[in-house]
Amino acid sequence: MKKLINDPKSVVDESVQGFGLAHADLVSVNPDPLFVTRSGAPVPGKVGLLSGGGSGHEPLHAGYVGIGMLDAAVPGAVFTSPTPDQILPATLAVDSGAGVVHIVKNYTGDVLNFEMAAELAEAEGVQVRTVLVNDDVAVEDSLYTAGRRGVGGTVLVEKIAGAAAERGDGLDAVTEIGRRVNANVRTMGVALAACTVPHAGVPSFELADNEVEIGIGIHGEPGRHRIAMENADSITERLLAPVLADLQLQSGEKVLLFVNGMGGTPLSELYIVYRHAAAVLAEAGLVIERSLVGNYITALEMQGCSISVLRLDDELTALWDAPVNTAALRWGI
Amino acid sequence: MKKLINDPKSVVDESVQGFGLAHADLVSVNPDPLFVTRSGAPVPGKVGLLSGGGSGHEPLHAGYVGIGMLDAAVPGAVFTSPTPDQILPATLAVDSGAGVVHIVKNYTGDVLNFEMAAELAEAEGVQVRTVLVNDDVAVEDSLYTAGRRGVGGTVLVEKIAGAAAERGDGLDAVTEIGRRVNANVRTMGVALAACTVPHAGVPSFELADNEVEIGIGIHGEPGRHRIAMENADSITERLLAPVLADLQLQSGEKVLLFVNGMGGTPLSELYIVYRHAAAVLAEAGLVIERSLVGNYITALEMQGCSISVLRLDDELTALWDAPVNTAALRWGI
Amino acid sequence: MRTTLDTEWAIAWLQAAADAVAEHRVELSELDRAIGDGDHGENLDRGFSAIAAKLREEAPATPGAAFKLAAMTLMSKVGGAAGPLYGTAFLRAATAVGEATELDPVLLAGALTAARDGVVLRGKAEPGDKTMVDAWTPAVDAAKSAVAAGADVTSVLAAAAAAAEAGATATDPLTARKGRASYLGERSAGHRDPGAASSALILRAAADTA
Amino acid sequence: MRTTLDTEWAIAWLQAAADAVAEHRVELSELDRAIGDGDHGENLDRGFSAIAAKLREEAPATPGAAFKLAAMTLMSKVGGAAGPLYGTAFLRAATAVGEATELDPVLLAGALTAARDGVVLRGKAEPGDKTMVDAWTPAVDAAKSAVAAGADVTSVLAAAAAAAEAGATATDPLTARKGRASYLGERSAGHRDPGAASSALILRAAADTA
Ligand SMILES: Nc1ncnc2c1ncn2[C@@H]1O[C@H](COP(=O)(O)OP(=O)(O)O)[C@@H](O)[C@H]1O
Ligand SMILES: Nc1ncnc2c1ncn2[C@@H]1O[C@H](COP(=O)(O)OP(=O)(O)O)[C@@H](O)[C@H]1O
Ligand SMILES: [Mg+2]
Ligand SMILES: [Mg+2]
Ligand SMILES: [Mg+2]
Ligand SMILES: [Mg+2]
Repeated sequence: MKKLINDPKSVVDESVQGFGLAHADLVSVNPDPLFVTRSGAPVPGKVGLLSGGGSGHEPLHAGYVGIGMLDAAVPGAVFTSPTPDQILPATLAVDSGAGVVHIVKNYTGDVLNFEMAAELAEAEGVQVRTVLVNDDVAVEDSLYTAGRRGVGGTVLVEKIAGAAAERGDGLDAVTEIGRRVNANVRTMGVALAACTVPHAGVPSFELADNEVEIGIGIHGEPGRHRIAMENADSITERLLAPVLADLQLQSGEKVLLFVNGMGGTPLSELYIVYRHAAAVLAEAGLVIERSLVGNYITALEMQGCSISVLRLDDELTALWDAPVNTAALRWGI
Repeated sequence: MKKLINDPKSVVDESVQGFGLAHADLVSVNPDPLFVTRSGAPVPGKVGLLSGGGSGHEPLHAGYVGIGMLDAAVPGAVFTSPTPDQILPATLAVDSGAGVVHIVKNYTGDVLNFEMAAELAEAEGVQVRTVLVNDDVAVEDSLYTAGRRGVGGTVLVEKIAGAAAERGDGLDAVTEIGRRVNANVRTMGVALAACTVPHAGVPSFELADNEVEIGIGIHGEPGRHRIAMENADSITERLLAPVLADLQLQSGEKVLLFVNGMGGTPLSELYIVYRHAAAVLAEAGLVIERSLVGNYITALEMQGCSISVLRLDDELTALWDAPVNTAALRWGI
Repeated sequence: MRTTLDTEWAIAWLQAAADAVAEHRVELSELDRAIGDGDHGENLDRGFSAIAAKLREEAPATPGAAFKLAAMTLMSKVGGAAGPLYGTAFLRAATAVGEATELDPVLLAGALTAARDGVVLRGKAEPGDKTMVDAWTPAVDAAKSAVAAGADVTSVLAAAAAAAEAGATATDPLTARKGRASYLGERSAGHRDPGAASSALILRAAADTA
Repeated sequence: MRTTLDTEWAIAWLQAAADAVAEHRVELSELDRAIGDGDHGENLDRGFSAIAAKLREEAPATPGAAFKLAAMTLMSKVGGAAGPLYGTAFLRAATAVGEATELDPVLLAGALTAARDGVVLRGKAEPGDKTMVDAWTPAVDAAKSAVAAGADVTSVLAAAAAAAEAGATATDPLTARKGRASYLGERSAGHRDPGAASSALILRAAADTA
């Protein structure tokens, strides 16, 4: 394992410190317990928006702290959810009295730790609502598993709920918008090569030279099944089919198409995937109103991508377009 | 080799097509000969800014086409400069009569092809100026080589010269600003693992498990020398030392610090490098006025990074801050 | 034949557990790498070594206080699924033993039962779901049977540890239905559940120090 | 003994060169991978296969027209350093032979000289810089000597091809001072220059078709 790190144990701390230094105009870093807040938080009268989870998915979540998106991000160890003693003070730090929405990706560890933190925050008088993100159609038997995982859709939930909070929506309204995004977005991913967790030192799984893993999550965990390598267009169709089937989109509906890189795949390849995904959606009579292509929710240096489709309505589109100023997503400001 | 591609021969065409589809609001793609122009180019009265080079460095250059940056990008085959029959029509397409500045990275292939295109454009009555970017301090004996290479500094030249053109500077003024940026920026890179050019199918070079290549370029070509793997802080110091020595910065000077990922290194590691680079600059009494961290000029999925330092003056800072709206760099709009 | 276990034992247990987790750190992460995300050993080691460090600084006055110290540390240091689950387990055990300074077999079995119930309450896993519950449930059953049969504290813990180990081994063929491993579906069969394995280690440490 | 070479030969040469480049594509890229960026074979193959395709559609009327077709195709398809260099070489050769329909030894050597001079003018490399100039310069010298010794066109080209091959081989120990390989400094020694190797292939194709 070769990585630009000093010590596997200090990866998250040092990386978040560097992030804080590079974006001192946007965020403050609380070193211990570790969390990141928007400069000037809490914003008086505004609902606080907080997310967090294991590290290794950068720019998620700290990269989305700023105007029009998150008020706080709570980074855990690599691929390990943060703990209540981080989540609680971060929640308190961004509560202006209007309450705080926790955006939680549906993994057992995240759910349990955020649940405990929410209970503790409520005990301290802060109103907390949770938006659980579970957009991963790779998980088929959600009854017999921990349920669908939160993956690419998380970025869209954070952007759109963030815009709702910024325009002054109340706690229930922001929660409703976040859940609406989650209900209308589906994602499916593929890995061509695994990533290596710093403290593990070896790749999370092994793929043969001619194999790809379909239905991968964002934690280096294996996916739905392995298949022999195919070309980009075929893989794109494999990823899109369950997404479209699950969303039950009708011809003429408007969507946001999000092709996300897992960290180690060149941008040029993501655009090759986008190209065919756009053709498939057009074929289905769908209108791509908005798009996003890039490394927005990653799994360290994993090679692969995910495709998310979000059904848009006019309100969601307007909230997507609303100004945002974060380290990783910025427009209109 | 596993890549999200359909055919090594169609990688660039399909990728640029996908790029055009995803960013139809910003750019137009001319399919044959292949080049990308800013929507609405040529902008009346404005100096045209054009860059190009081998593909595989995405988001460079097409990702920087838009308001406040490039008017045209001309992508060659992967790691191969574009040809005069692409560069010439792209130059004509973005000339409003105010002339066109070519931003050329100093590689023999790029220099020769742009030189020929410039001659042909002049013959058609378009005034062309060239800003040659050669910021790579890894090349020591520039007298006995093809000279220093254009690397990370290219992004800064394109942004700042782009802002100068956007505010209405004339051909000579834009050229001067571009050259001023180039004269004040130095870069040095490191690779931890090589990339694989699609049509080659095998990694561009081999590095042992405990080796890194210092002084790497952006084409998978080997660098200055190989050393045993070190931690992030040591590598950061190794990259910064020749940069600072060459720039001869004085305590109190203002700089822009740019930590660039080569494509396959997680963002978290880039921030670890940024953290220590900021400490080293602070130690030298330098003031980091602006920063940039991310994958802005890459070498496919190469693992590694480069560090660029740009000496700022008030005008360069103002031009850096000026609004920009491109696929890969956006603020103020 | 020891009739009760005291604070000294509680501290010794936690220290032995920390040693066992440190020793098996790589192995636990390897198990997690096969059907999860490869961090279980690292996560637990972060938590238990923090417990050991705290115990070098402060000496809890009762077994309950020791369990509470462990619970708070695990909750704040471990993260992931295991942090809240083990944290809740130790917190429930602390509540179960209250202010007692000496734990007799009944109190001990009660503490184990409370711990297991806490895990189930938090994680909602059922036996057979291929989780740490599959180590804890047989351990609790064995401890209760031992108590009913009049065993002393050492034998109660020995029975619990042996049952936990058997329970962990028995997760091998199971298909996971909770936690990260559940995403693998049938591909999770043929691997031991890491949380069940670590539970067995921790209960073995309890027996060894009794 | 052939006294002149005609348009048919020029076309045959270009087709044979295209075949040779296609056959040695991987090998040329391998050479470039060692001291450059690994695309030389791919670049040239893109250009020469486009020449071959064009020649299947249109038949140039003179050797000069064939060289000009090659020049324009190489410039527009190859890119990199080799595109403008080979493009300029063929363009200069085209100018040197003008409207001639038959090339005698003197005209032939003149075309080779003009081609080499074009490469030097564009690329500013000197002999010994480990570039294609190190194949072209001995080739031109050998061709001129052969002409001076009264050789026929076939022998002129045979001499040029043999000298180019020797020149290419002689680049092995050199340290590159131009092009991408120059960044390697002394590490470029011990490898053959890809452009010199491709130049030798192309000149060998000229001799083989004469
Ligand atoms: N719902 C649950 N109930 C009980 N135990 C669970 C549950 N989910 C996961 N576990 C246990 O947690 C272990 C994984 O812990 P760990 O690797 O530390 O967390 P994470 O899965 O978040 O990375 C599993 O092996 C399993 O024993
Ligand atoms: N300045 C120069 N003069 C003559 N030949 C050169 C020069 N620079 C490079 N070359 C030749 O070009 C070859 C490399 O071509 P190619 O790989 O196609 O281009 P690039 O280096 O742009 O990838 C080298 O092997 C060398 O022979
Ligand atoms: Mg985990
Ligand atoms: Mg090249
Ligand atoms: Mg785990
Ligand atoms: Mg090359």
